[in-house]
Amino acid sequence: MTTPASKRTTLSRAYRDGLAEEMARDDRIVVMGTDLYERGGHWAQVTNLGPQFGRDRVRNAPISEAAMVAAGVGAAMNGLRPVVDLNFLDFAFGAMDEIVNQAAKVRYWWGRPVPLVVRGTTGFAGGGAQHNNPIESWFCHVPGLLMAYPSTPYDAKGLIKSAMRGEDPVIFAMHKMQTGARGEAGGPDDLVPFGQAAVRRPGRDVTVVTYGVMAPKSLAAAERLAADGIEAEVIDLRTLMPLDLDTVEESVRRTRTLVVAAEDYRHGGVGAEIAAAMQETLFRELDAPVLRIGAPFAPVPHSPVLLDALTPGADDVERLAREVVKTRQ
Amino acid sequence: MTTPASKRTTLSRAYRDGLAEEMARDDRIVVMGTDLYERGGHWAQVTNLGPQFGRDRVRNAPISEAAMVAAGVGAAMNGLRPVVDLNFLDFAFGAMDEIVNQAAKVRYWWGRPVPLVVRGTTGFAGGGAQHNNPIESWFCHVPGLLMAYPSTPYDAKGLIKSAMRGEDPVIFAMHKMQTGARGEAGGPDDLVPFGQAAVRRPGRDVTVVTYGVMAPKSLAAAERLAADGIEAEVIDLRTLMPLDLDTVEESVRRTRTLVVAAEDYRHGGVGAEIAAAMQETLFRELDAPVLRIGAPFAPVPHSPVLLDALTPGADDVERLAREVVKTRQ
Amino acid sequence: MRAHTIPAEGADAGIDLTGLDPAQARDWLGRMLLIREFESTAGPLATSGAIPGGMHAATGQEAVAVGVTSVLGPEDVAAASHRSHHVALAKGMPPRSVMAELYGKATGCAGGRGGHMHLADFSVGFDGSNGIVGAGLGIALGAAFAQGYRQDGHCAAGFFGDGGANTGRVWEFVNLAAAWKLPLIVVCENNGYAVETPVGDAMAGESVADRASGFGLPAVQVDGQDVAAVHRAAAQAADRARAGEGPTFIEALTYRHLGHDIGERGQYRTTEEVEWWQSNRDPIARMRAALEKSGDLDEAGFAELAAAATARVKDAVEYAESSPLPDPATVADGVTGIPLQLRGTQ
Amino acid sequence: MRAHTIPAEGADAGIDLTGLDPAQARDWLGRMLLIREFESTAGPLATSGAIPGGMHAATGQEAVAVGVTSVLGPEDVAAASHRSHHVALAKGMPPRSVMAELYGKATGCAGGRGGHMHLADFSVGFDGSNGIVGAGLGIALGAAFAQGYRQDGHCAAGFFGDGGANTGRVWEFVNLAAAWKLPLIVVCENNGYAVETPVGDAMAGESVADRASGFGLPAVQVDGQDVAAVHRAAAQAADRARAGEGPTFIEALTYRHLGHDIGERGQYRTTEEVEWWQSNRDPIARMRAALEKSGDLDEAGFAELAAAATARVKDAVEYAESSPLPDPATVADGVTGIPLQLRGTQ
Ligand SMILES: Cc1ncc(C[n+]2csc(CCOP(=O)(O)OP(=O)(O)O)c2C)c(N)n1
Ligand SMILES: Cc1ncc(C[n+]2csc(CCOP(=O)(O)OP(=O)(O)O)c2C)c(N)n1
Ligand SMILES: [Mg+2]
Ligand SMILES: [Mg+2]
Repeated sequence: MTTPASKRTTLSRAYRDGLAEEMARDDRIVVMGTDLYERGGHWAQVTNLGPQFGRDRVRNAPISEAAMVAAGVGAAMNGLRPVVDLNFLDFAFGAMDEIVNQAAKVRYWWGRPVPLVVRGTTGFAGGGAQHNNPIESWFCHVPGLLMAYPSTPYDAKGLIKSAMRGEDPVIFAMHKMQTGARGEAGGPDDLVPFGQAAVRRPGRDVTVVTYGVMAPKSLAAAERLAADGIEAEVIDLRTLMPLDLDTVEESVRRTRTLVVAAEDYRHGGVGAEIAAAMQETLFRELDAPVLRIGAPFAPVPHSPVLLDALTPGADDVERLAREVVKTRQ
Repeated sequence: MTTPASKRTTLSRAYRDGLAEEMARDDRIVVMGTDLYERGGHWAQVTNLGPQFGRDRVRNAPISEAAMVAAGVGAAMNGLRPVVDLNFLDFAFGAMDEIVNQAAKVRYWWGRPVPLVVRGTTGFAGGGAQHNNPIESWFCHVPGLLMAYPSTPYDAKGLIKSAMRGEDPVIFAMHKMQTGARGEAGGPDDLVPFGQAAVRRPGRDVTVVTYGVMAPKSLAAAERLAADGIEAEVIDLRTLMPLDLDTVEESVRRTRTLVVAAEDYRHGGVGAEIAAAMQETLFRELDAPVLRIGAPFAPVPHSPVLLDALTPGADDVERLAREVVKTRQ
Repeated sequence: MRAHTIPAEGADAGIDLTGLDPAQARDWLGRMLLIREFESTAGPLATSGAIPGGMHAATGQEAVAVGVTSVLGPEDVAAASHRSHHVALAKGMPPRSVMAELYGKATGCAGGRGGHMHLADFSVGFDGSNGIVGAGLGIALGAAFAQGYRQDGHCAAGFFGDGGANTGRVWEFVNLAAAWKLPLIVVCENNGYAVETPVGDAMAGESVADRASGFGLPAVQVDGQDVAAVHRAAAQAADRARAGEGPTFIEALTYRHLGHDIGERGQYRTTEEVEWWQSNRDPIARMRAALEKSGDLDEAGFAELAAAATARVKDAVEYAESSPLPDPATVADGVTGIPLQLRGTQ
Repeated sequence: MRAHTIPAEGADAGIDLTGLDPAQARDWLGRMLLIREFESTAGPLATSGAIPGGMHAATGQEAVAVGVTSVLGPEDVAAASHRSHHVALAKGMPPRSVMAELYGKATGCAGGRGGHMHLADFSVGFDGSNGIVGAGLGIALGAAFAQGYRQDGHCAAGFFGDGGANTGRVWEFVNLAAAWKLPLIVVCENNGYAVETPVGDAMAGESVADRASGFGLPAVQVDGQDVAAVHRAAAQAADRARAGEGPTFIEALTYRHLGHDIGERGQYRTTEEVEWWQSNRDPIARMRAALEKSGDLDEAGFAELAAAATARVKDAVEYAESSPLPDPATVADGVTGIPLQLRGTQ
């Protein structure tokens, strides 16, 4: 799939390159947010796009999330393709009406496309509870929104490119701890479609479905499991809406077991929907209950020892994968 | 459990009476929201409390949901027990940061109680997509919040009384179509604890777990099923956080089947967590997959024919209950 | 804030027609009559249940909508609030498509999905009513952003009420428009009440316009019951906008003749107050009187305008009533542009 | 909005001590020195990683915090922003508990759960820093609501920055406080920049205070580098508040000597500008000079204050470093007052 233009880069740089390529081919794309032009955003997600595209297209905004998103919605309804960059996805709390009651509903009422991207960095890291809220499941519960959560540079680039050519409002999440995640990125024509999960590693014994920062952690767990002869199939969802359950189902039909690995709170996360849907569809095929990995239910603490205790890791994936495999035997 | 003071009333009136009793015994309780004093709120939820308790305790507020909730949080941290009445729960979108990043986190950081109630009427009805967002699952995904969703006058009264004596921020939801729901209410000492589901109807064949407006619909379905000799056990959760899975588990151990009936979108609702948790706990005990009733994934439409098509009904409960019972046979 | 009550006795109710084209002025009167007739017809239909759900009538506020939209073309945009039939119709939406939407019919502007708070017609530049207080201004802000970005010489008008002037989002929108000099006309329809709350109970300060001026844009207060005055203020604002000079804030002092919503029976204002506004500051009666005084309209001419309004609304009702309902099977269609691959029909 | 740059040459940097008790003035100087020393010590510790996560130093803004809190007692409340070490310390929080919190230790004011943006100590009336721009003012609003309800004669001060003046929530809070005449002191620390965005790029209009006055409360601009001037403005505001006359808005013109956060290397302001403020408007140097000029402080007296500050901060670091880490097993404890009955530990 990768063209000759592929090169090793980081997730945030790949996102930026994808956005830059799209901006170059489509001048309806504008980016707005605080501290984008000079600083390149708080996560180096638009480094140098300011000088490259000018102040009209890379707009520093006042701290006013509701205004940015509203402006994005209205502009998207009127021929532009705006990217509202919130820096932290948490700041969407200040624009929730604009996202849920405006962006998401316009097409349903009037058939008018709202090609708007709201990008935010998210996931557990330092910075305390207000800057680390896991809210991807919220957006997946709002009809009218799409939700991307790439875990590799290739997907970050390919998904932002698809988002910029699509017609729907997209929440675009990138994990803090993956800002510098390295890997190949695709070329100008390597789009990643929404709603198509990637099988990162084939395996016959247990399916692990995951996304975001838990994707590499799940792969690490799979390596350790392989050392003991347990072959885990690791599926990276890449987008949470649409949610590619067909790929998951196909895999579970073979492995007859499923572990869902998310960093989000275990209680009520996207993993709950996946588990609920798979036990419905594959009740007779499952050899063990669908198990879920997710964080304990608490605000995200500052102290690194507490943060570590909250954050799911490769160990957890390994442990639950062993548990389902054992249940089966 | 009901004292001699019990009487037939409506859900909104029972809520009001519960609040009034608590206001009479505790002058730290204040209520604020738009159009409360004279109008009694948009859902008759505080009718006459204005004249009864005066303008200081029943405050008409400017349309500024963030300010109301922020004032509620700060006041709750400083000795009051405020009720912020949003009229429509949807208006919480304008106060989401204040709910999630402020109210929910204060105790975790500093051990400071935040005895705040944010009340809103919710659920599908006329009024269009912006006034009918099902968002109870959002609040259940935020550590630090409690969530009440009574379906009877007795519970509305008993739960608001518990909320007013508790220490935690509570989202208090009442369904539009149940505003006038009739039934008995308890007396001044009939508190309903959070986290304790009610078995509304015993049954041996299938467990139906539900809440809000789907509780009476599930009971109606149970009557129809009983006519065919299928005895459904109907459990009303009453609060969604805490979520009383013990009562559900105990029931499912007997019936060996479970249907979750919610009005909320089927995709990603509270039902997903219940299904996921129960298949984990009762994998070997279940005779059929846990099935879920919920709305199709679309904004809430205006036209009554569309609204009907979106809204789950007793028929749906009946159909899925029959399906699980048949699967077992 | 000053209560929104009866102006000093003897305040002049005359409308200054200087510089106006009589044909244009008559057209405005016709539009105001159309709105009045629409609300007078739809209201009882909503009360009787023929129109499902309630509605917010704009009766009394016609001049604000007609005056502001009088300076806008179809490529200029307007977006409005929960009380928006007047803006929708003034901006050029066909009464048929509005009425059919209220009825929840497939031929409504949103196919019956929206209802009275979710009207829109992009072909005439009406970007939507809005059920969320203040939110319509945000949509107009975005339209103005797109227009400013393209430098296409168009502009956008966003409407909200006095109650909206207490929401944070409105001031974020105003701030962004001013900071970025967007071609936006910010229109606050101050009708004195938000539901049952008088403006003075909810806001401190001099006036909404005064509050706005602190955000660095010109802010004026106009008599919202004088369509010519509203037109002049809007014309200045549109000129500024089209010239790239940025947004303008217009606070239009107006009054709703009817309740907040159909069926309201509040006691929050006196019958005298309502009657005073109806008798002394009715925007239609005033404009009619001015045109008759200037000799630009006679009884027959007025009757013709009124009859046209009546006919169009009658036609709209017939159209709506005879239109098909939407197909229930479509309820979850068209939520997004790509399929969502969801499982479980129910 | 006027850019936040160097005042006209020759503007007087002298501080007017009229009416001040010298002991009190020296106390303020001591507090400012404590804050300065705290930031100067903690900053490098954050850079080196001893303190995990970053921090926002308030170096240069000491006079705003000390001046405002100088009129507050322990039952009066303050709540602040992401940049709040100065307010926390000025309000009376022990440096130990602040430093230990930065270190993420169990002895920190939030047991290590909060971090530098989530400091609080209810025993001294500090109701919290806040990571969300503008949100601290909301907490103070609520405290003022409670105080006003009880009519207990106390008041609350809420701090936010110039960047916060663009958020809707700030104006909702101001509006509610003004409409309800709450005993609130609204303090905008205008340090000229929000991260790298100059105030003039983000806001149109005259000044933040001018903007505020449209909300119907007295609004003043003060020299935020002059602790006495801040004190006088705050004293007036507190008097108004305690007398039940409602809120006051104070825009304090100040400057942060360091970057937005530790480790920042932005190019958004010139070295000259930074140096000018450091050399000409340093709140500590100015107060020292004024007290020396008035004869209320000599070199030894200053050295004593400085040494006390140094000693307290040193002690705080030692305390923090020797304190235990929180127990990881407690990570999900105390989220709510009642048990949540959740399933699945992991
Ligand atoms: C954010 C939000 N809060 C509350 C409401 C409920 N509500 C609908 S209209 C209204 C009053 C609006 O008053 P105003 O802005 O003056 O407009 P008017 O009704 O007078 O035209 C309220 C409180 C809402 N729709 N949106
Ligand atoms: C609602 C929200 N949006 C954005 C941010 C990210 N952010 C943190 S501090 C800051 C700048 C704040 O500037 P100002 O209010 O002037 O305070 P200062 O840093 O100058 O003290 C920004 C944008 C945030 N914390 N909260
Ligand atoms: Mg109004
Ligand atoms: Mg600043």
